[in-house]
Amino acid sequence: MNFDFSADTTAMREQARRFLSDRIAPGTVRRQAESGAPFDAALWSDMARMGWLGAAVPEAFGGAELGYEALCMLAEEIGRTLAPVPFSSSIYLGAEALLLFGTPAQMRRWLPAIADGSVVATLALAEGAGEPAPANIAARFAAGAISGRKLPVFDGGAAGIVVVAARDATGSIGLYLVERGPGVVAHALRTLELGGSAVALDLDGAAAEPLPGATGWPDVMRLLERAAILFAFEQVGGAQAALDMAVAYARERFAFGRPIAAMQAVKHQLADIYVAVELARSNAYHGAWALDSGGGDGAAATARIAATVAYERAATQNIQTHGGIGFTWEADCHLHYRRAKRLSGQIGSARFWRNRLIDILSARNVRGEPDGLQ
Amino acid sequence: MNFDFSADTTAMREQARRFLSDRIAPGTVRRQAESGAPFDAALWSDMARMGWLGAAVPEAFGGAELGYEALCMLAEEIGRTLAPVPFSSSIYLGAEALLLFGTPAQMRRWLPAIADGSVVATLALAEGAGEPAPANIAARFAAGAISGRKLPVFDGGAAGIVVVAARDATGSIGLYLVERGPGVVAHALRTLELGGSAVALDLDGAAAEPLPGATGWPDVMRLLERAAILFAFEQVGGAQAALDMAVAYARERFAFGRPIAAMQAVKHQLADIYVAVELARSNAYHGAWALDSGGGDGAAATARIAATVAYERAATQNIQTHGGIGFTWEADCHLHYRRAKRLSGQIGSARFWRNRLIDILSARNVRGEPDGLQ
Amino acid sequence: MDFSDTAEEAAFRAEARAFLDANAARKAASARGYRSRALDAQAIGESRLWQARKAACGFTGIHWPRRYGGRDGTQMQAIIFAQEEARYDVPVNIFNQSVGMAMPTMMTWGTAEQAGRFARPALFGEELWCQLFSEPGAGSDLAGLRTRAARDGDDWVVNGQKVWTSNAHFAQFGMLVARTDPSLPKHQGMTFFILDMRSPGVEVRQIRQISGTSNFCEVFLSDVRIPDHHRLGAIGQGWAVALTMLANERFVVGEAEGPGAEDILAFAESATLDGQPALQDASVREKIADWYVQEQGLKYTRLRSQTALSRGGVPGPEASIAKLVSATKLQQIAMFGVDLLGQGGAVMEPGTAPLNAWFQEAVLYAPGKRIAGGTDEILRNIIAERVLGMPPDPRADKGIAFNEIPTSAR
Amino acid sequence: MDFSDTAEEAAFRAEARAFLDANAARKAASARGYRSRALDAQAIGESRLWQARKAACGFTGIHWPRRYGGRDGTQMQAIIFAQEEARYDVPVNIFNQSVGMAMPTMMTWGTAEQAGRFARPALFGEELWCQLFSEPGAGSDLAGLRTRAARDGDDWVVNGQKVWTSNAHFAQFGMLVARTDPSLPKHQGMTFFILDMRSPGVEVRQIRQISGTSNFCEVFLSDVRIPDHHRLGAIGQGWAVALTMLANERFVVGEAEGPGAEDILAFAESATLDGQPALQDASVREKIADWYVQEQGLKYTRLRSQTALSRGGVPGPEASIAKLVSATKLQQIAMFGVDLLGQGGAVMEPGTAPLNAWFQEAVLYAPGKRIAGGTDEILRNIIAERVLGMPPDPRADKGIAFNEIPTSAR
Repeated sequence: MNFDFSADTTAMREQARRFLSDRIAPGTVRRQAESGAPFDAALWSDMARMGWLGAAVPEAFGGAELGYEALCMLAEEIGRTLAPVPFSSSIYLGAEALLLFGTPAQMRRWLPAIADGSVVATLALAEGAGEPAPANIAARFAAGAISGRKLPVFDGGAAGIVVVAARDATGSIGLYLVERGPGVVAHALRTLELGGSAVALDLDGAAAEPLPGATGWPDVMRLLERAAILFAFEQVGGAQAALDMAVAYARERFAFGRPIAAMQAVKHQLADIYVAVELARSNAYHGAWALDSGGGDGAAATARIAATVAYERAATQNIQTHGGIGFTWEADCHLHYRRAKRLSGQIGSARFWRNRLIDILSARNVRGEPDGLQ
Repeated sequence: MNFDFSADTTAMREQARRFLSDRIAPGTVRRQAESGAPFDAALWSDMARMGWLGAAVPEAFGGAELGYEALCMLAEEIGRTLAPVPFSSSIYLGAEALLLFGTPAQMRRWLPAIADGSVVATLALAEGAGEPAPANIAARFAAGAISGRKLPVFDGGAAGIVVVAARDATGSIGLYLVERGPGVVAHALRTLELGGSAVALDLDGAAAEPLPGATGWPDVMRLLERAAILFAFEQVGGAQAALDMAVAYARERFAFGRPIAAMQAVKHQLADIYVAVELARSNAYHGAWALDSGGGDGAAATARIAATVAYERAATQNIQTHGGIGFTWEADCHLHYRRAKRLSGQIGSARFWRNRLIDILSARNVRGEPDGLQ
Repeated sequence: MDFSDTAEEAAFRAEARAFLDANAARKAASARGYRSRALDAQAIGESRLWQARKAACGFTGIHWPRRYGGRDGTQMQAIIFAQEEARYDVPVNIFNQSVGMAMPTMMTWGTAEQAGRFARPALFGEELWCQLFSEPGAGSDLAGLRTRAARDGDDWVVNGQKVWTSNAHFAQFGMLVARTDPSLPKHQGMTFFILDMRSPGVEVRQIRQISGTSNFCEVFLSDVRIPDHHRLGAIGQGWAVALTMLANERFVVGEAEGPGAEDILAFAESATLDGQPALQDASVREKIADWYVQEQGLKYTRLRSQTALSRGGVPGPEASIAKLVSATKLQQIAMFGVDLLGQGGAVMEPGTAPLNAWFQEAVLYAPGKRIAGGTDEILRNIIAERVLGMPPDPRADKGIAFNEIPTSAR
Repeated sequence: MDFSDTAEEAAFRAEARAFLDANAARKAASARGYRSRALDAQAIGESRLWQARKAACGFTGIHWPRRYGGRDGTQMQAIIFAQEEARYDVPVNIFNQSVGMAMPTMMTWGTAEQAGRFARPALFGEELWCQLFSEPGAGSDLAGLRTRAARDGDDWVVNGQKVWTSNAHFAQFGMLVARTDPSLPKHQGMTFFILDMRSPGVEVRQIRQISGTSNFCEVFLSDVRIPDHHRLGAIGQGWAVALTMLANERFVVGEAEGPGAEDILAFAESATLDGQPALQDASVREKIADWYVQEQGLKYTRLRSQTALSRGGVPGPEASIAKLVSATKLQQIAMFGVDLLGQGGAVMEPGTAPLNAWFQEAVLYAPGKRIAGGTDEILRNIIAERVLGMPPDPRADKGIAFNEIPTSAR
């Protein structure tokens, strides 16, 4: 048994962490957001150069083919640093949709451009409030064109192509590729997150081609389940960073002649956060195994729930541990808090994934070890 | 505005507290339970002598007519001391059912006996698992007799008369008086509570007379709502006692050269319990006002939920604060823990009352101050 | 136990209502949703006018002595007026601290000249007061403050930095506590002053919060001169004066504002989950019921304490309970409101996010509510120590000279 | 990242399975519900026989050295055997402490004679060991123990009281830590001994727990004589020896047993709420999902740490996490199971209460799980200090003679 990342991935993690800590200092992310630019283009192209954007893309399509374990690790490191780039949109959602459902021609056309960073992709699933569900998809595809309103579309301001969920004439839900162009209008959208380029996307007869592999709602869920594991790693990375910030601050900050880290109230709250993060990390590891092996009934939902809860709690506690300074704009605590809340709802809230998990568990007719254990 | 108990009630509380603390020392309740006797008969008759059993019974029916405010106070003091007597069954449920729904003749026959302690009454509503609901009543009344199985019936081993919920030939649910006698078989029932005399009651053509005022399920709910407020006071009393025990122990118990009460982990947990108890007490006060005035939309559900949560939390925390000694039989911590859990389910769980509360709140078509505030 | 006014209370309530009806409009019933209330010049002007009107008619400083412009009324009357005023659409109140905290402290500790000079202008909204207590290194540990005041002839020369000061950028005066002898133990070397905010060397900067708004200021003090006749209380008595002011705070602070149980209930009635009204979801019901129960508990706790006050009691731990419970609940409700919106939860666009993005705005301002005015942790300590009689935390700073207390690991 | 055994692991697993198949029956699939397992003479006899059988075949003391009857195997092999054994219906294991804690400590600190004398009888189940550490005044603060051992010729004379000792009433030997010099600071004046439980002056009383069962004992020690050659480690080294034993505990303790997420899920599938399967209730679903997620998290945390162990790592904080999370979860699930039964929840009558009153029994034994073997609070301290590197609590008992440490407010 080996329930850990490979030596290769671990070595790559060290490089990635060094690279990101060189590039992202305290304040960097906030200033990037305040600049109004949709993302850090220089960082993005460096990531492309290192093969991160094509980590799970086969070499045949211009990828680095490092594998999903590597991609999970990168997601965690990006989550940790809040790197201001459209990684989740373009890679977990855009590239994954193409890999799962695209034709060879579509993959040849778009994956190299995603992997080299020249094109950003994203997913347009949501249409306002509501969990991912067929009932919440009104956008229509007919005669090569889509009409409808999609929001929020994260990184939509940066995206060159958008994978849009829509119904065809039979009512069946599919995924469609839409390029920026006529019939596509993006309205910038203020969100809880600081920065990024979320938009409301008005599609009015926008040219669209089907991703033919996606033949109904279960395929959309397949995409979301795979993405959920990658999001979980990003959330775990963020949660760990928030916990680390809180611990470091508590050790430095003195009150009543002692570091506040010596106070049980602070110690016990952070111990609880540590436990939540550690359980989330372990569940994410199981998710990584499932992503690679295709196994693991409920692994995605489990990883996603644990990570959502852990990140929200860690980010919230980090502010509280910082006290007054914690709720100021200049302290970076709120960046994690905002990101945590944005990630909570994207691709469905914890409530949505809990429901899915219970459905999966109660549908198991043969109980046993669903995770590949001997 | 006067949102406090009257001076009379406050004076009576002092007497009651003195009396009960003379009679109930640590260990008393546990030894009473271990003795196997259904209740402390001597204590019961002294309570009768002091007018407690007839506190809310009019003088015309042999009561002391002290009023509901006094009864609420007594419920709290009894909850505080875990007095091993069938007070809740006989008074909040038995006497209340007679007062609400009995004929003058029924009241003349039974209330004086309840008030002087010579007869214990109780309510037989539950039929095993399930919340209070018409669907959970299968017992049948026909031709002056009831058949069915009721459990748990608390204090059923001590009760001379039982108010039984059953359906008549039309399916309508009513309340019926059943005396111990032919067709009534009680099987002792082990429960979470230590002591008492809970039974399963097998009724096989047991002679029963209707309480004619109770003409359907809403009347049963009316009884439960009034009882819920009295139970809430009993729970608040218990919660306060558990909190007091925990605080006293924490101040006495030394570890690492200091009382454990000086440790933030202990302080903050008990502060949270204090807050829960205080909010429950305030909600119970509002319940007392509603009990007297008939007002207060949702007051019973609110008081009951707060009290259930507070007592369970306080009793659980009390064991935890005591550490090792806390989970031994000889320490009295478990008496509160057991009582709290028994009271949680009787007359419906917190879940049941939360649902009722939301129903009440969402049915309010005119929002406003439902509590009599100016 | 009843909710009726006594005859005297009823008479006062009628008087208050008459005043309010004559001078303000009732709130609209449907006022649900986020309202950003920027404290711009206009809002401040309206607030001053309303304060002056109330002062002229005897509806502020209700329990102040008459000689300072007050009514010599009761705490209960003050409560009744606040209850009634809350039903009207009146300007934002920026004089709470002046009237409820600063001036009562002045009346307790100040000379007759001081109180005589400052009370009326404060009451009539002519002079606004702020509180210069917290510092970057002294928040929860307020007595750890390091702002120095050194005697120089008839003046004191003050250097240091204060923070978390509400209204400092438009206040005329500040209640300032500073350290005058760092060689004494922590609580002994402080002295209290009245600071004219227009003095040279006073620099005020607004602090931007997570939510983007700026309710607080930093105040930098560089060689600021305060004449000795603006000292409040004796030299070295600063901590006692500060405690008086903090004790009065308990009359002033309330629950954290924001979406409450009734609001999320109304929202859940209209919102949809899996094609059903969200209010039919058992988990939604459970949470809303618990928040409602907490709110009712706070409300009746307040009424119990008002009853005690009306009988001459002193404020108990209710303010600590109210702040602890309401701030946590606010954050929970806000987070939950966002969760109910699923994939749309993150959207803050006013036209798109329900209730003018109330839940999202509250998500952003709730963390501050759990910190400002006493963190959750400090409130729990207060409850454990003052109510439950549990021992104080072990102190590393006890009985040693202030300037020998450790302040960093280095 | 994969779950497959290495070739060596697979070979060992096959060997273990062959042994188990030959000597025990597989567990029934449907084993859900409360089983009271009294430790009577028969159960103890069966436990001894099974221990002897495992010892004879090399499936206990797997990572012990061969010279003491062990296999010289790996931690991973011990884990694999435990995984496999858990699938079989084998007697209750009372030798965990003997084999996993007492003897490894003996091998670390004892003389060759001591280990040679005691290891094999322990391994073969001939001699059972118990741990005499906690005292009425020394639980979480174990180093506060006051049992005295005074030198008298070649013996030590021991007086005091131990508590929370599992199996003391049928153990042959105990690992005892006692204070030999109370004038030294707390951690310095202790010495460790091997106690023959049949010595005159040893009195064992069982402690009745809330649940009515008695898993622990009190042990009263009155002028008990221990020969000096039964001292383990040097005089004054007792705390270091005790820490070794406690470190080994991390290999031994597991999660709190009782109804888990899968159990409450199965129950909620069959139980009814308001006429619907309880599992359709959103609040029920939410809670069960969260418990399931916690359990999965614990499981994969264990696998991560086993991976680290298999690479020669040392146990980390997993045991503290597992105990903290599982005991709390157990209590929540038990309480919730009772709540789901509504008015019938309090009933414990085996024929009437579902699953042989599993939830009710668990309500009664869960509080002990949150205390015994390290309270929730101690575990959080351990995590904060050892993992997160936060400072220890301020100590009132540091650097002063043990007999001058305050032990009561009087």
